[in-house]
Amino acid sequence: MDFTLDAEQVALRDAVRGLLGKSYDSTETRRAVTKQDPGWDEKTWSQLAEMGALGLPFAEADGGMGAGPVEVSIVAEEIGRVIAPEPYVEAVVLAGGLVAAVGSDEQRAEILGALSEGTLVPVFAHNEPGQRYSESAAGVTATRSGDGWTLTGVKEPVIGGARADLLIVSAAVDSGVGLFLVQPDASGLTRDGYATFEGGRAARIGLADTPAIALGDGGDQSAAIATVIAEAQIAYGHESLGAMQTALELTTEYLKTRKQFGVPLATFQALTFRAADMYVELELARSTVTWATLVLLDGGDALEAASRAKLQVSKAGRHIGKEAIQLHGGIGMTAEYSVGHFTSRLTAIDHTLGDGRHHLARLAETLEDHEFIEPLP
Amino acid sequence: MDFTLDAEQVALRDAVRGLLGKSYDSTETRRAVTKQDPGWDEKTWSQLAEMGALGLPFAEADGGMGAGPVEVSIVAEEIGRVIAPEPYVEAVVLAGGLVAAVGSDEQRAEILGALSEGTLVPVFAHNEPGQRYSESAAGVTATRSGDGWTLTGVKEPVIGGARADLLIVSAAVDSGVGLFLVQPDASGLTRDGYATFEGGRAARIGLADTPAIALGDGGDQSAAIATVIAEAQIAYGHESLGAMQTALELTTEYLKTRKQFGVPLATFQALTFRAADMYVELELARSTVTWATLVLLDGGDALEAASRAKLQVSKAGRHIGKEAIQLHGGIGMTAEYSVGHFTSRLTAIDHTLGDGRHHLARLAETLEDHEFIEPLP
Amino acid sequence: MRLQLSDEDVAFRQEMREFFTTKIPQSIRDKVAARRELSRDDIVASQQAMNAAGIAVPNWPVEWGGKDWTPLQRHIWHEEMQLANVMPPLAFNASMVGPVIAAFGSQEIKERFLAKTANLDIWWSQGFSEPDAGSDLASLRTTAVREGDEYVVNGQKTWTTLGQYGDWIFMLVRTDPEAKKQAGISFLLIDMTSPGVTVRPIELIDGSFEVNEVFFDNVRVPVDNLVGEENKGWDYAKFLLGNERVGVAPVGSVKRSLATAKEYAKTAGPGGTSLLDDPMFASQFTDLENELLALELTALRVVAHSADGKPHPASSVLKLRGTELQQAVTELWVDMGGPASLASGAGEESDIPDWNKVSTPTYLNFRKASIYGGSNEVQRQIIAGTILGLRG
Amino acid sequence: MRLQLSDEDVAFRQEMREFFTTKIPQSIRDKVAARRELSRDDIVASQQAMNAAGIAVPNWPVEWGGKDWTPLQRHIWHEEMQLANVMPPLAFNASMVGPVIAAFGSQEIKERFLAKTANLDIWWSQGFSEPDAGSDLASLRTTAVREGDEYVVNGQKTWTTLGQYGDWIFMLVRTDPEAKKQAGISFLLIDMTSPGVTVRPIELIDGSFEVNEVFFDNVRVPVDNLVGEENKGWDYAKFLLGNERVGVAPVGSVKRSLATAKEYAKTAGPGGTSLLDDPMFASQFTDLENELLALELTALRVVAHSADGKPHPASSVLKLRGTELQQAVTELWVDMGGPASLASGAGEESDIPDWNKVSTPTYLNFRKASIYGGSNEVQRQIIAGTILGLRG
Repeated sequence: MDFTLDAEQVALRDAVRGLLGKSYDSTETRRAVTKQDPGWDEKTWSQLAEMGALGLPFAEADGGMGAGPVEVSIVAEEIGRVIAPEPYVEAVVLAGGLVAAVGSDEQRAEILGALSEGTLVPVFAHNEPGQRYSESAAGVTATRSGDGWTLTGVKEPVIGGARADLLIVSAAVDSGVGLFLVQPDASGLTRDGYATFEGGRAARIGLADTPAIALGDGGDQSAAIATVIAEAQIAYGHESLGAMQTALELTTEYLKTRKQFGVPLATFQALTFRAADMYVELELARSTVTWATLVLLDGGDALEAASRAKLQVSKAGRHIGKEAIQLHGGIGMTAEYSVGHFTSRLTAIDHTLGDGRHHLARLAETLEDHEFIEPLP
Repeated sequence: MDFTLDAEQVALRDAVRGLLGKSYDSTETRRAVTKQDPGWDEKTWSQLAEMGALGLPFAEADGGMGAGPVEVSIVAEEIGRVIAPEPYVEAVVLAGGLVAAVGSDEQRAEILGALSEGTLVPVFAHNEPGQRYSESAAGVTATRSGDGWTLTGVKEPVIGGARADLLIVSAAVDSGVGLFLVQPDASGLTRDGYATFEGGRAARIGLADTPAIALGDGGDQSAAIATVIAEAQIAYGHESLGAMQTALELTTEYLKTRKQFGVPLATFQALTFRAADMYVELELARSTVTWATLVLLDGGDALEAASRAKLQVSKAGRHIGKEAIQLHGGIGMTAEYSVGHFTSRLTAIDHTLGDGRHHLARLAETLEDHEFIEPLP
Repeated sequence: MRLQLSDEDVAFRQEMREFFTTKIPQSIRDKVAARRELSRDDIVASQQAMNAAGIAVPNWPVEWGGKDWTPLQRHIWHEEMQLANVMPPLAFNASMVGPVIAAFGSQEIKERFLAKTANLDIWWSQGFSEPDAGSDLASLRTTAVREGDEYVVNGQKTWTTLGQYGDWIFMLVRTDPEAKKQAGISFLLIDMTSPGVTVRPIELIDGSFEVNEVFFDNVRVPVDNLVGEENKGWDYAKFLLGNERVGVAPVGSVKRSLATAKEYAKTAGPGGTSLLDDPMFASQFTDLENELLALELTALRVVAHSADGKPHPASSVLKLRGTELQQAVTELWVDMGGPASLASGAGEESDIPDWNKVSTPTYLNFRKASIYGGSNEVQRQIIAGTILGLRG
Repeated sequence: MRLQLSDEDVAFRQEMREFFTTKIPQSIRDKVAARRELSRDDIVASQQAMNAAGIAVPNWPVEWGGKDWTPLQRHIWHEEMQLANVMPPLAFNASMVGPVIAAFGSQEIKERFLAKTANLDIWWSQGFSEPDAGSDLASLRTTAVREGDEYVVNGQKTWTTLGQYGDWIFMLVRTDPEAKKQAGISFLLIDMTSPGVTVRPIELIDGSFEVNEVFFDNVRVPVDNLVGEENKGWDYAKFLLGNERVGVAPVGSVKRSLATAKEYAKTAGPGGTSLLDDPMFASQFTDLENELLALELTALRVVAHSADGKPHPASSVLKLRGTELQQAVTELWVDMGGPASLASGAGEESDIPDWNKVSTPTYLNFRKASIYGGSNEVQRQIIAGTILGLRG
């Protein structure tokens, strides 16, 4: 059992931190980027590719770096520290992860290679209107058509869907839920993109007899989808850790420097004690999320680990996001100041791939399966 | 709509407060009383009777005072202010209430007259081991026997059961749940009394072919039981209000006078803000409980009002009980000091006739019956 | 003690309910129900409809358009308005500057302003807060230096809500720089079209523009625009802030919002199922309803005890818990939406229901509720100090 | 990064599990499981069994019976003990006075005390807190005045846990009345059978007697009983309190308690049904399990980073959250019982299960957890000040 990064991992962290710290050196810089489509900075994306960050989890044979969940978690956490809007978890962990999990040799080499090089951004089109956090697909059906398939239905909100170079669409097949590759310019496909409240982007993807190619064998991919979603949930957990860390740092810095009634706010114990409670929440979430990544590394129960991490992060993120604004006072409400954006981003992540309530319910179903939780195998 | 006591009610409050303030002028006095059986002071009970407090809710024809729920609430709240151990809610509101609700003319006159005079203490034997807060009776069955009945089964914990002069026992009858009068010295009856953690008394009542007389007609009394229990729940709410009020007063007084690091504790905003939160909880609970009593007065939905009051009091009582001890520090843990006894009593009341969780679940069942709650008819 | 309203008050409640549900344009009320932003015209139209009926400023002296209502009637008026999805009269006019002018202004200044203020012909902005002051209002630095018949005003105000719509602004300015903090402050009215007044909107974290910075660069203001006496402004401000705390609990609007959420919840589950069948959601709704009941009843108790129009100290309870519940309900809306709550910017072509689109911006926006108008920390201080006597 | 324990640590864990579940008398472990009070003999028997195996005081220097374990091994030792319902070695001996004597005592004093301390042949009490001091430990007033080869001790200590069993007491006493607060304090060992020592038990709100007042009336103490140097006691006390914060999170025992509660819950519903079928109970169990997991993992992180035996500042997180969860679980037990939780005094003839009888006294008793041993307010102060750098 070891919770520390090795030298190579520290180097990766520092490199990513250096890069993103330059790209997003101020709230103003980030706002300028998120105000324009695609909502993120293509140059930063290329630089992440050059550094090898986009290919981290993929096999070298597929054009990746052959690293693992710990390296991914390092990048995600740095993304969170500056709430960089680049779709790292969406493209690499989620879409890339599905390709790596079920794609044919050819599909893997082609898609993951281009993704790793930064020349292709795939996203997973999975959410459906009115289905909340369902992991199945009810609103899009796949029909065989010659050698390929056609898809019909609606996916929304699809994060990063408007800018994506390739859509990986989940759809109902006879045997369960299949995965399909769809080109954005395919016939019958409409996409309407829009901004999300935290500066991100999402889209409605309409499909009408839209030609598609099966990712993998065209059969039921429910198990792979569940596992990859779990990996993304855990990576989002790290993104949230980064964001919570910065939100706490901004808050403590503010309490130290801001004066009211002639003295620094840090004089008021009622405020500093609340900062202490934020720290407690952050550290407990950090423990759980880091553990979840180690469970992935160890080949343990990804779904359980992801739910545990997401639940803890949901609670911590809400607590820290709210308190960070409240302890700042009015300035925390303004878009020109940084802290509110962290709260926004934490809120967005919370409602992506299941909030705390959803994961609590999921975990409750397995409550009687164990006497108590043994975190170390 | 009027939330103020009239002159007569103020006079009643002052009289009860005067009496109980003398009976329980210190923690030491109360401890001396609760250490000895029956766990309360017979003299104080007689004085309450002389003052008319025990007969308040009963018709004058039955030997009572012909007053109503507001007057009962006043006494209950004063009981709570000094956490007097006399079984006011148990004997008057609960047991007396059942007799008033379903007893024959004769039974009412006989029992309520003696209760009002302080010469007879009846209690309601209703709880059954392993049945939690059930309002039905499963563990005791009633069988016809000549003109009367016999009862068999176990009731526990029966609050005040060891000292009681008369037991009103709920038991399963063909048509539902019946009510029966049982003499403590009846054949086949065993009672084993014991102290409860807050200084009260309870008992196991064993019944084996024990002769009993039906209270009322021997038929199903479920509706009356539910209503009288609701009245008792609301009265307990007032008892809790009194206890919470004193717990808060003790706490603020302590913060004002106790010094640490050379300054009064009231200097520490982290503590005074928590006292403020206690006040908020108390006032919100006070509003709900008082409203519930007015719903009784108005003939409204007693069960709903009682659940709303009990839920609010459960939350407030836990919060205030815990914080009162915590803000005191070590001294709050000691039996020689007062505040912990208030926390104990609040805990006991919470778990009598349904805690907050129980009432929340009950209210959730009616969630879709209304658009929103309209408190004023 | 009595639960029932008097016959008179029942009739009054009926009258108000009738008025608000029939005399305020349905289109505006629908916008409020859908939690969409109201335009300036919408707000003016609402208030003018009320003013035409003589019920826009019931808290003012009768001779200036007020009503001789009991505190309970004023409460009923306020609740029924919110339950009917009607925007209350603009607080800056109706609850703030109007009562100050009525109480402390000269006859001349009353005549100049009060009728137009009641009818929202003048849209008032509030110029109290300054940068770096936060809750420490009295540390303000905007100066007004007397030169002949004019004050020359220099400085900066901030958090001026809806300042972009403002015709006039009522200000706290420092007229005696030598005096100690609270002394030396005056209450001054300034035409926002005066040369040297600049309004800069501040974007909030939900993307909305509702607060502003207002800059004053050698703005010349006639001394006639002074309310009351010079250097007595702090007293007037305290009077104003006291009024502000009356009716601070947004009971009616939160009740309405929770009721609407409950209605939507019935089909918001996966595939159109009811979220109320999920015991966790059902419990949360039930608990919030009960907390709101407690708040509403507490507001009624406060109303019943606020004799001379002065704020009951328990008003702080209402502000504190009221904003907590308000925020909890906005959070519930977001949770009900699940991933659809991300789709805040979705347009007409989207399949996401409109209520999902506004949920998260509303949630983020209402983080302000526990900060503005006396933060919840200030309310705790008031409770601890004024009610419990806990002073450090 | 790695999840797996090393093979060595897996073997160590197995060894500990084996030991605690087989070598500690079952009757004592059953008492702990049932949350009944242990007798003095039970506690002594437990510790002596551990000491016989050489694992009672692993944190001590090896020459005095300690083990050269890694922090992780010490953590495993502590967790396995609690999971097996084994009472940890008496903290006053093993974690407090022992390490202080080993670190600062003379050779003579080490030889006199350490072996007997490890074996609980001497039962130590702690004489730090005084009335009216609360968290302000350094304001202590008990004096030790040197007279020849003796100190004459006068004063009063309080909150002396299990003082009724104490053979000896380690004390902070003021030896230099002129010095400023923290200076002038010495660390003195006193035989509790000395004339002038009086122990008065304090009843707690759950009816238990576990803390005491200890009075010192001209108690004559040989100067040989001074640990280290005169007037350096505050340094030793800080060292001791630092040790106290290591392993403060009662993770194992709370896990055990929650697991047992879950087991009982399966038949604790009305008529023997399962309370786990009630979604509110199921959610609460699930949430507590998750919070406990987070706590346990945080303890592991702290262990992995506590190099030189010094407490990691995040230890305060463990104490703070650990006691919160401990209290939450005791409350859950009470809630599970419903009205049966009233029956605390019920005897053998009662039909109420034993676990219901102890639930509420335990709940009330554990209100102490957030007060004693550095209250949760003190922990928040440490986090805000030491970790976040927020100093008023």
